Amino acid sequence: MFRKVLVANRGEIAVRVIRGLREMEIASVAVYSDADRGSLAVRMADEAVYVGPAPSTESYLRVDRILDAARATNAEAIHPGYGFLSENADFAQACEDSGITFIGPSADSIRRLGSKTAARQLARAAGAPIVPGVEEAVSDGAEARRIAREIGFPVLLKAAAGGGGKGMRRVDREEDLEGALRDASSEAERSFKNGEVYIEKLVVRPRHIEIQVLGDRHGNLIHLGERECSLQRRHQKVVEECPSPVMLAYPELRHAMGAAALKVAGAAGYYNAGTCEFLVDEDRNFYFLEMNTRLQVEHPVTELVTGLDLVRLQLEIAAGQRLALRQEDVTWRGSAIECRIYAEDPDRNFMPSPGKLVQLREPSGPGVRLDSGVYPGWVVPMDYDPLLAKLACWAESRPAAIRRSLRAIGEYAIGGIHTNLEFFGRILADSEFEAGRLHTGFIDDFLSRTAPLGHSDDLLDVAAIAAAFHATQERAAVPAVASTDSRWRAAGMLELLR
Amino acid sequence: MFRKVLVANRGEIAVRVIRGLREMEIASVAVYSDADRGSLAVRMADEAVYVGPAPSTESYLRVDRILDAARATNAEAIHPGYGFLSENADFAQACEDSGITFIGPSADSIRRLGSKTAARQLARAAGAPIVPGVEEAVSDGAEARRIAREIGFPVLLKAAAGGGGKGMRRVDREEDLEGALRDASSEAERSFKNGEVYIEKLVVRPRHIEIQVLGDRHGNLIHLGERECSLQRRHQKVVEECPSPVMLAYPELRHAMGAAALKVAGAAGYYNAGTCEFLVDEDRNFYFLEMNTRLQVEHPVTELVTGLDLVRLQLEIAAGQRLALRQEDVTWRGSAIECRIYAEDPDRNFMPSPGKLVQLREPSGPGVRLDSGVYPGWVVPMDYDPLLAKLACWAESRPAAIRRSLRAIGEYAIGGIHTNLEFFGRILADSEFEAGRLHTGFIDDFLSRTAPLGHSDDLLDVAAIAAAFHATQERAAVPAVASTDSRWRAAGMLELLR
Amino acid sequence: MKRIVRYGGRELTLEWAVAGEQVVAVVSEEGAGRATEVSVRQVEPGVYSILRGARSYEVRVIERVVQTAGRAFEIDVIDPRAASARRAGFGKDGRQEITAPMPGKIVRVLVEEGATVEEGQGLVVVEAMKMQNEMKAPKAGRVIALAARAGASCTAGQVLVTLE
Amino acid sequence: MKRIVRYGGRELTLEWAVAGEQVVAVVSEEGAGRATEVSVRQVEPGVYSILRGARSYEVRVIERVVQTAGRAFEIDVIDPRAASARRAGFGKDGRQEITAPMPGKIVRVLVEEGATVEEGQGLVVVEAMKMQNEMKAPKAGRVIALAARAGASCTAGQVLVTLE
Repeated sequence: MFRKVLVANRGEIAVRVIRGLREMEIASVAVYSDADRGSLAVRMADEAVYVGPAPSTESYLRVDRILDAARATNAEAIHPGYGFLSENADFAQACEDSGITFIGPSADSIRRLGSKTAARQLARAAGAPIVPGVEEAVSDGAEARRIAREIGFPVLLKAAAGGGGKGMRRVDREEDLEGALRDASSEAERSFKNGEVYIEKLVVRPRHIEIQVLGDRHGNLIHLGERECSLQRRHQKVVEECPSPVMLAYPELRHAMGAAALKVAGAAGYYNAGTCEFLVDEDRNFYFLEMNTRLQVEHPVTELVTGLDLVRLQLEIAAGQRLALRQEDVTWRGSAIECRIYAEDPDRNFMPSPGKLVQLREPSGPGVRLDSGVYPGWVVPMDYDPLLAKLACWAESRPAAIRRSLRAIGEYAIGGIHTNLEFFGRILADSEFEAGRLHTGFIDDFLSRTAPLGHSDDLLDVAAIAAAFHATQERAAVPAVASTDSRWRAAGMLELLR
Repeated sequence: MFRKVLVANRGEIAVRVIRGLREMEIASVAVYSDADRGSLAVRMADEAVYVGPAPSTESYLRVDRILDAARATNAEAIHPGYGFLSENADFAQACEDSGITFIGPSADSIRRLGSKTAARQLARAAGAPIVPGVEEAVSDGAEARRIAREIGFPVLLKAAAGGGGKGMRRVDREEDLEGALRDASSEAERSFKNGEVYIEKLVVRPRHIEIQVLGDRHGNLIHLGERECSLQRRHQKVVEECPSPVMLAYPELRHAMGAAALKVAGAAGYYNAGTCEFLVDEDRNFYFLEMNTRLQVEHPVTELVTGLDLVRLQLEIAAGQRLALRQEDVTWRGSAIECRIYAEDPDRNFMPSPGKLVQLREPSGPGVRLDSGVYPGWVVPMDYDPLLAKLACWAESRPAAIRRSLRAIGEYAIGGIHTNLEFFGRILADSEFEAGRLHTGFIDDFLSRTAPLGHSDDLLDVAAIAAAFHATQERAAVPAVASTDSRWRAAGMLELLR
Repeated sequence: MKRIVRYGGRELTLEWAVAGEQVVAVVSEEGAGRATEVSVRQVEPGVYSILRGARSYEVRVIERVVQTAGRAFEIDVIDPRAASARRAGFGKDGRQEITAPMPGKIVRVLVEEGATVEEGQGLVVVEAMKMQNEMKAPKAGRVIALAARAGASCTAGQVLVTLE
Repeated sequence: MKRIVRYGGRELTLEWAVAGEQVVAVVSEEGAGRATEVSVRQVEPGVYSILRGARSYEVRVIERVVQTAGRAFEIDVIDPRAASARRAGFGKDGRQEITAPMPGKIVRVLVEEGATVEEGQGLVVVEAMKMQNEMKAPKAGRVIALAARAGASCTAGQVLVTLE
């Protein structure tokens, strides 16, 4: 096994990997930009190396500086996390070329799966169903119009090299096509240094369900079941769960989709942890969308339900070990739900809300797992994605996991910036959600059919008293220690004031 | 199911129960003494009622005030937690008499099991093996001497009504007997309002292993396997785990001890969650010690490994529901270890260390469960037991659970008072512990055969620089934001100083 | 102690007396007043444990934002003597200011000063945390001031474009 | 900046210069000095992230207690100008003071003033957090002062009994 590993990432996933390394008694090396000198990852890692200014193009996306940092610290391998360089084939190649193990699939697998268009061709050839659409990247508006007319609106524009909804646009009317194409392409260019965009048919009210696969370098390949990720906003996942409610009703679907995922992974000669994303329509037909060739943001729900440690498995695979696990060893116990806590303002169209995290109280206790990248006083930079933490709750059943999540959200307090915490409180209490009637349009529907939480005057009074008290605190000091009788003393004054 | 439940306890267990209630959508009522007005339990509960001054005899042990609080808030049931009134048969009776459900066994079961002497008679009659000794409470020194001579030194003095090592004394020499008897009896009187003490043979190098049982009010009774609690100091448990290392080697022992536990519980007409404690000698003979007729402090390790929620099961049982669970449904997955974080100073013979908790950073992430009763700024009162929190870590195997615990302990920081955190870091890294060679004298052995962690001058320099920096901070301010180039600027000065 | 409290459109007058940590307060709104007694304990900086009868509330206050029971209130507390000062508001003339919704970077400016724009036409694209947001014209009009330059960073609320 | 740092029996002299968050320090002990360069960032009150080369340390300071890498150091930082003042120590005469090891309650006093005691004889029983601790005589002698009363509470370090 490796003695030292560099983590080429930041935020909660860097912390997750550092924790995994420590549990394997492997030394960890963090990298940091100017914005992250005081980050939790830097605080927790055994070593930390500066890699440049805040913009990721000058730091976390700089292959040369990451490799220099690995050489300078004698790291034997690099864990890329997700995003940044994690799906960059050239980076994977550069690592191998400089004798550093890339903790991921082969550069070749990444190339064959990295572009969605190529991936869909591969999937179709391997016998996995795909969404009707066109697999060649489109450049000019004229071609786009022709294709869109062919498959019919609504259509979806997607960055060929993309992920996480970046460079993605839904287009309902032909007149919007050109502008959307321009935006998507430039966003894709900016995010992935690849402006290629393609067009596909939009499946109506689909579920987004993905299959976690795991393969070693000796050709052993298994799947760890599904994650339902239908709750999305701007094509960004917000809530993920395992099992999927639809699989609870139709267990055989897990095996059918698992088999399809293994076909794709097998055809790509895949090893490491990877994820095949599918759309599932209301008749439970499923269509392969793409394969993410790295650890998935939402991997904790799979870990909670299967009892496996994906980061450790990644490291064992990268070190050349054989999978000890066979498909029949994989079991699913209970139900897990993950909420992605973002620095954004639900009351202002989910605008990003970077800034100083003045107060923080994190939930804990039975069944609660928090993967957080922040701490009280941390200044959330505006340079990176707004994910602060992932709250993943496990319980024996889906209803219990929902109530546990609500309990944990109630304990969770973040002050100083806006977050979507309260929004999760509303979503998870929703009867449609509890019924498991999920689809990728769920959140937009939810926002249109529900109103923000109301409140009683009693609650307002309490809030007002606290605010007034806080404002005048210096003068009307609150005693640090309770005075026993004060509890009864004030009674009289009540009369006085009436 | 109940609509509102009062929690007649404080600290981490009050928080644990309040969390469980919230997850069942049951309103929670906390009670608090003067020392606990600002406690986490009061902050988290839906309601909170004052029950008196800090000393527990004037608050948490006051049956009348607890019942008044329940009536005043229309609570339908009372969860007693552990300690305080949890094993007080009269309290259980008083609850039922005032039409409030006691979330525990019947007053009759408590009476039959509450006194260890009675419990051992019951166990023997039921066919469970017990430790050689005398079952009548001894009062005067003469009688004690006679009995001790009979069964031979070393002997153990135990409070008949006791628990948690209170009123317990090991006596190796006859001349110490009288003094020990006096202390044990007065401590028992103080702790349990019952000075009865009895004498038993001391089993040499025993393991302390207990079996979790669960019974409903309809005669269904199952066991949830064992917890090994051999790591104790002053008869106070410090580390608990499930499975026991000895059961990993001899699985059949779990079933043999489980069967014995069910005999005892069955003979007592037991319902609710309960725990039968056994001593296990080096030949794996086991002896019933006592039955704890309430939720056990260390219940989290059982919850982590079985995937069950003991608090919820207690509530369902108290509400009269039938156990849906059959013995064959109970499965054990992976391994869990709990560390009890105490406010005590390992460098000064584990003296209690109450006071203000100035800094707090709690661990989280994969496999980490923290049941904490504290928060930053909380003043740990000197009036109650020193348990701050329970750190329970789960992993696929015992070695992985140990390394995960060490990782979590490394993340855990408590400042302002002394704790045994660092001590756990040493214990869990110990090769004897890893080998699972545990017995109730393990910690004393460990302390005598190991030395505190040393440190390099490098580490001292870093500590010294931080201390000096902190002391002079006002003047030499540390910039809140990094200055990019400063990283290179200071190089020259190094020369200057050489 | 007496303070005026503004929340949403509402204005409450708060009068209270303190004994130990017991607070007796009268909240009056449009003449009608309700008396209430609570126990207030500051448990952490800006965090208050409030007991009203048996009911337990945890309330977090950071500047104007008050969080409790899963809700967030934006509350202004005003000393009666200074009350008048805070009455200011934006006088609505024909002008329309388009402000940055968040701190971030201006990635693209789609109009020029003096240009006339349609309602809904894109004006400026701001990016923060990898999220692009296109500021659209709320109404048709003419760009009379353009404070946005591509590549420049902006603060939340900064005026980028003024329409007339 | 210059400070004297005392830890255990050791005395270090610390001299350092600051540039941004870079700190260049010379630690000298008994003449021998070692130079070191670190980056210091205060991340939370009393919590410092220190990088020495690539090595990352998290250091927590509360008064005299410094925690890092799972170890706790008790360190005194002294301004050279005030150094002499801190040199005080306890002159050991025949007397022996028995002090309370922790804040708590005195539950039992086992001796009287003027009584002569054996080595190891119980003097006072102190209880805190439900834990009883019997203070024993470290040597044989006579009780010349008894400050302990049963039922009274005591602070850590408070003198309970003086032997001679």
